[in-house]
Amino acid sequence: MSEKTFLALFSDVNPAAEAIAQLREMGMKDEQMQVISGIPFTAPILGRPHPRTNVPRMAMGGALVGFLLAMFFTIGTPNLYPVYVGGQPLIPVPPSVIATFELTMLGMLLATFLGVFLDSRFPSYRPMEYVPAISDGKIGVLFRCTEEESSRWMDALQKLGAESVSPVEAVQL
Amino acid sequence: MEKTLTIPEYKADWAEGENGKWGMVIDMDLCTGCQACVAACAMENNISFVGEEDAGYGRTMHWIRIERFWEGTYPEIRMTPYQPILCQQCGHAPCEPVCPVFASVHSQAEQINLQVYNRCVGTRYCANNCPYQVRVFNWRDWPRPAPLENQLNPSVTVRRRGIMEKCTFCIQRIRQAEDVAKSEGREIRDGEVVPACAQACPADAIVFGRLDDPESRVSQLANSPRGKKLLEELGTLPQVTYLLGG
Amino acid sequence: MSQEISRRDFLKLGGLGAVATMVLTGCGTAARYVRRTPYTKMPEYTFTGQSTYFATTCRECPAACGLIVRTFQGRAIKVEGNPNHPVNAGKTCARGQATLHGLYNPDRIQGPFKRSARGSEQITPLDWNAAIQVVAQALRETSPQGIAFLLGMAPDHLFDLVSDLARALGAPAPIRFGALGMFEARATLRKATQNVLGQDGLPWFDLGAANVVFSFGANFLETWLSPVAYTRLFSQMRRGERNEKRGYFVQFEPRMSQTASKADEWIPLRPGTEGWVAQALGKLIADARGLQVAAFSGVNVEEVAQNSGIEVAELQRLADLLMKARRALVIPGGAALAHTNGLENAEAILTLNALLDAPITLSPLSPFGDAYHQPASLQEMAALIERMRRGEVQALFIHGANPVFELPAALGFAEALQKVPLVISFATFPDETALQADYVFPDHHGLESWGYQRLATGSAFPTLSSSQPVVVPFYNTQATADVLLAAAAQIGGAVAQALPYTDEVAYIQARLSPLLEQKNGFFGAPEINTFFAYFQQYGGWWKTTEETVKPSWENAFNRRLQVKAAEFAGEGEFHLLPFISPVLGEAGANKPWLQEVPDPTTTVMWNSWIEINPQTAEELGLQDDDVVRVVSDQGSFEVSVYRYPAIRPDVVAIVFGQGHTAYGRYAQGRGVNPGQILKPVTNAAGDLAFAATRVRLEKTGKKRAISRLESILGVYGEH
Amino acid sequence: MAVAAKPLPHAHTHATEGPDHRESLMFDPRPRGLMNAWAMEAMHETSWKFWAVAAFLALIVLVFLVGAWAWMIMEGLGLAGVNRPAFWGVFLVNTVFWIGISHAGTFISAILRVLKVEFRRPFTRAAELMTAFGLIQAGFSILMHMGRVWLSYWLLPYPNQRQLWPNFHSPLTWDFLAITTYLLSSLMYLYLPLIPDLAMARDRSSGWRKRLYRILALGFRGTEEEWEHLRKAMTIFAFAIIPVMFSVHTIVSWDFAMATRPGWSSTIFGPYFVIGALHSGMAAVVVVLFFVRRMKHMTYFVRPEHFDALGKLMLVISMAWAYFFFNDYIVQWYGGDKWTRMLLEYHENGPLGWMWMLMLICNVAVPWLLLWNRRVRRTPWLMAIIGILINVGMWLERYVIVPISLTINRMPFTWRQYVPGIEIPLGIGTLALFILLYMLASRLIPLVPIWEVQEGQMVHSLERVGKTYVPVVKELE
Repeated sequence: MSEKTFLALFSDVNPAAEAIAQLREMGMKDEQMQVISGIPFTAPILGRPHPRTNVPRMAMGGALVGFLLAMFFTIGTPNLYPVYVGGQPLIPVPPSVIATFELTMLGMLLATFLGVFLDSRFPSYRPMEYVPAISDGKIGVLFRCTEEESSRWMDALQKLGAESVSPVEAVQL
Repeated sequence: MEKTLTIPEYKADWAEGENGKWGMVIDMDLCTGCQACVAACAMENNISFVGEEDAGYGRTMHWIRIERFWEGTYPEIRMTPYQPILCQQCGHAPCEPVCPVFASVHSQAEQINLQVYNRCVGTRYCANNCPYQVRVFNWRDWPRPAPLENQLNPSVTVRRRGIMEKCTFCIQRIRQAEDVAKSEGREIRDGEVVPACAQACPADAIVFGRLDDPESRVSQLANSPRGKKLLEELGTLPQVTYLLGG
Repeated sequence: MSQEISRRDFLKLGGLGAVATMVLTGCGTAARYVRRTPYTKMPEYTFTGQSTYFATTCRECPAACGLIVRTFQGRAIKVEGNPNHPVNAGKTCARGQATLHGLYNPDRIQGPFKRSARGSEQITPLDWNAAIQVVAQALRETSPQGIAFLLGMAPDHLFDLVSDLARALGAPAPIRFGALGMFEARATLRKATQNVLGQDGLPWFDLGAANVVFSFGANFLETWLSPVAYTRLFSQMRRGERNEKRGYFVQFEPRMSQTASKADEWIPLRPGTEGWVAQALGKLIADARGLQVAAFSGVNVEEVAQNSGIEVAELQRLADLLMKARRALVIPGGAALAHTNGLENAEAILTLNALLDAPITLSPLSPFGDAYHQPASLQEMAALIERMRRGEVQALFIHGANPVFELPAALGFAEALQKVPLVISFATFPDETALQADYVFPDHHGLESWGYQRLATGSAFPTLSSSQPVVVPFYNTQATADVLLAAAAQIGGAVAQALPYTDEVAYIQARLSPLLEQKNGFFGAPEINTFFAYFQQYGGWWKTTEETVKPSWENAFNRRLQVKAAEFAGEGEFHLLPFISPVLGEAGANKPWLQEVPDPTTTVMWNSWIEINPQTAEELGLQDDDVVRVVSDQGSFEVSVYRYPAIRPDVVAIVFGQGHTAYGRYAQGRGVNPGQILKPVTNAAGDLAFAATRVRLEKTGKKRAISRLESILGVYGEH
Repeated sequence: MAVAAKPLPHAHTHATEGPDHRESLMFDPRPRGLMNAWAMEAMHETSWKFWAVAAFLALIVLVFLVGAWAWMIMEGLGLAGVNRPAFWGVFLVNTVFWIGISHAGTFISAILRVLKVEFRRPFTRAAELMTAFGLIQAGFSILMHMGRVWLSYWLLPYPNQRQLWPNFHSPLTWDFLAITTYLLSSLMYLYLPLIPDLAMARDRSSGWRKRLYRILALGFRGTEEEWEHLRKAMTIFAFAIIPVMFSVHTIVSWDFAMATRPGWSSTIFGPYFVIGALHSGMAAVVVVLFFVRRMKHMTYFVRPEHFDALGKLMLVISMAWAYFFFNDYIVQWYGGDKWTRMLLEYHENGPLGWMWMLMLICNVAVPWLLLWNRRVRRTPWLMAIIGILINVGMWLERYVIVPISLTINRMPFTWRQYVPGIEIPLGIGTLALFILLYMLASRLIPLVPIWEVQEGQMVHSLERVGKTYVPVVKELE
């Protein structure tokens, strides 16, 4: 049984959200659908399950790594190679706070950035289902179904206000 | 004489008024401003001369300079006593913590302030932070036409451009004397180490020695009621004492 | 791999390499790459990694301080004072320290040569045999009366040798000259001593023993006679080492010199009135003690007060200061003696000591039993110049002196030199005089030389200071003594017999041999070689007992003394006061580090300046660094203004030591030479009255920044 | 046909009876496709004048920056005007200045984003680009300052055979860490919101641009997950980069405040510097926006309302700056410490006292006298001039703080004036490089975040309240 990907394009968010709800009522599973859009819409607007994101967790992890690195620099290295300066203690607390802060933040932000890449599987230069109209602000609903079922979904979507519903091929973006 | 040196770990351990190891006393009543120390220092430490234009622009490399000011106007004019200014070898040196690469560090063994030429990257923060303005920077590779290089002292690194330098209390002489003393199995005698400036001083205004030895000439002079540290109020704990008045 | 690299590729690679090398050498470690080729054969007494120390005598001035030179693998590294030496006791001045910059100066004369024309840089190198030939021929073929030797104030062994040579030849005795002697007015001091005490010799002022010291212009902390020795005594006085209390010091002079800046009081009296002030003080003391002193009796204190600018009450206070002192000392020197009435001034000042039990003695004779041969006064130099001008001098030999630069231009030495058919210079350095010589046969640098030096003054112990080479000669130079001995041998006959020495060392040893008999030296030896070895090792030979001569003041009390008013040459509104640079001395301008050592009082480096009282400058509309033309009736030059707060408004002062037209890259074309505009008037002792010229100042509208170490911001309470 | 960026339902746009809001970008929506086309056009179409200017700037960069710097590396810092006691000179002035400029981008795109200030939308990117390029100039300036720049990597903490690590006591090490953190964060924060616009550009270009944008857009399609990750990340960045920004300029101020020097040792230097940075940064944004606006069709995106809003901000910041300045000044003045008194006297009446005066005129008098006026605020060229003046004033402020304050210290014997030398061509070189980078970036990067503008237009609407219509902003998140 061969499954194909279809794309329904909407101009407005309301018809798109309605269509998604309708499709779900008609028995299409959430996993079968995917919304692509030129501006960010939240899951509640579209009536879609909340996508899972690891970015905040990654950020926390990065912050921890940065913090530990800072601890190594400010406490570890002076102990490894003691050098005394200006009558200050070998491990000066206030300056260490600064280094710790900067490195923690750096770790966190680097991890956040990296998290976007990991979570979104960036960069991916494989062919993907996409039409340039999306970046013109259209909202696309991608769904996968067998060819037999496709006409049913296409008709339903067209009735719900989709500008066009058509099968899409994965193309080189 | 047996001496135990407690090397304090940091500020809290080292109280004000406590003595370091090496120290200097300069009697301003004796200093005649003759500049012998300036020349001797330059000869001993391979200090570059910079030429007229740079010298006039504040780029001289003197590790020791003699300051004097005028007070009043003619005929009630007075010159303040000549005051040789050199690195005060602070116990709490403001120049040290600000160096990002540890080029300016404290010698725990000698209790003086070291400048590691090879480590210096030339941020010049130490010089800004030195309240005594005794650090000098190699703004260029100062010319030293041949055969002047024959005079260079092999015990002292020849510095190049981009590097901060300053008085070292002639650490090469301190080290030499320590080696000799060690090989002879004894302590360094008072007066055995003499930096070039003190050695040359015709008025004998500069006295150098161990501050941690209460018997030494420098200790006794440093405790004189005439003694005053330069910019004492900053709490830098200088190792150089100036004797004021007569 | 490709076997051949095309030329094009090669050039590309080469270019790349050059750039890489440039960058890599440019951006390397902190240490500068210094190339110092090792000696293929290590000089004697050098061990790898070990310093060797040699005792010798400083030749930067004739004070004869003992040095210990640290050498390392055949190179002189550092000059240190000889701790045992009676003059300097281990100390040195800035000039002594910088002597190495003379030794390794890039502009030294590197070998003997003949000049194509006087003043020309075009030279033909000679070898030393030819050079000796030239000297021998000149000595042989010139009539003895046509030979003149002009020597510097050091070294003494050469002076003795040349004296012997001149005697053997029947030529006039050698003449010594040096700018230091000129600016110290040594002849005046000596003459005054002779007149006042009836004794010959230079007085030795034992400051360390005095509580109160009055100095009339004697800049004994700078260059005067034996500055390191006097600084030591000054230090003793200030410490009160021998006198319990800190000594009090008053300096009388129109400009605050470095010495005056150390004084507790600086009294800016009118130039030329020093003698009167001394007389007035003397009269006040004598009156207070009920004494009759002939030298002071004819003085009207009020008149002196008016003339000198010191009020009567002030004079009284100063006189009281002297009287109350347990031991007071009054020193004549410097500019006080450099007036037309300089000799009388010196006598008046010296006589004042008669009332004070002053710690003055006469400097001891040398261990040889003779005195240091004093340099010529200006009058004697003028006589030599006159002989030269008249064509009576056919061959002039110059060593260690630079009269073209040092003498006042108006005396005409340079012109007179043109009348001398043959001029042979033994200069180590291409100075102005060597530039006017037909032949230059360079002597070794002082640190490469043998020799000895007597003390003119500087110690109470009879001392002979020794020189020895601390390094092998760096260039193809030859000891002048050796050249002259070789020439004498070539001449043969009586001359060769009078100088039967194989070389310089043999001559020195022969001269030293009488010392073997002396008993009270700090070392002795049974024979000359051992003695000579010790002599070199310790840096000289001196007696362990003081041998100063006690002065007799009886004569001074009864001697009448009339001090005439000083006369001044020229019409300008300012007295010109030249003073010898405390840092450069007479011949330090060629040493780069000395140029960079700031002048003690003004902190100026690398150039000349004229000192003007700030109030005067304001009246004239002059700012710091403004270039003024200084005009006397002898000429003019342009120099930048330094507003010096401690100088009389009617006096301008200028430093002597710069203004060279030759003398190497560090000296040439730098600053001005006040000698150019000095009127060559003399005092009664024949010394140059260098403070007797009057000048006027003309604005030029130009500005030339003076390099100074001190801040120019806020110096006078302004920004 | 592209879709119009229509407001969300229940909106009453083009309301005839209310005040006309169409002068506001948010109430003047255009089809997304048209806006995309304008953005693309601005990148594509270039006049010969543009390239002539770029070539001229490139030449300046080559001679004044590359050439002069190479010469200085070979010769040493003697070519510059630094001396004793002014060991720091214009290089440090420029460093602080450029770091200050860089604060604007973060301020606009982080603080204003967090505070949901809507007028920020069209120029967040223009400001962020300034941050990135400004920090690059700051980096160059501090490298020029170093005596041995070829060893600058010794500031990096890495294991090495020298058995030495950087000194974490040193404010310069903090500085190094902070600037590195800030530069990296700013670049990442510039890039994240750029991804959708790069995807847009990818969809609309061909040839080398297509290849370039394909790589840079990373395969972004705009799926729910992608947007979610991006939004989360941008929220984290927006919150986290604010303290980083504050720390950077505070630490820069600590380079001075930690020193035992009269005039520098001041506890208020941290906030004073931060406000100063914002002062110059906002002013610089205005100047940049003035030039951006002159590009094709940018009058649509950048409007007088934006200058107006920025003008108000500038006025407030100027007041804050004056407040901190006065705070610093009066404490120093009142303290009456001998050296500080001399320093203040020198600032005001010294030979360079005019700089101090001009600083106050540019930073306080000019904004206070002009920016209260709505008509001035809405005149872009006037605003650009004011922006330039404020930047001159802020540069002078740093000049007063660095070399002029260094002239005066506790050893009056060493006081000496500073006269810049090769710093001037090198400074001009960094300015030229900044402009050049900006010009080149304007050819490669959509200067307006179109998706953010569209999003904004969608959430804005007018709602009838009583007799009139008032703007209403909906929140999508």
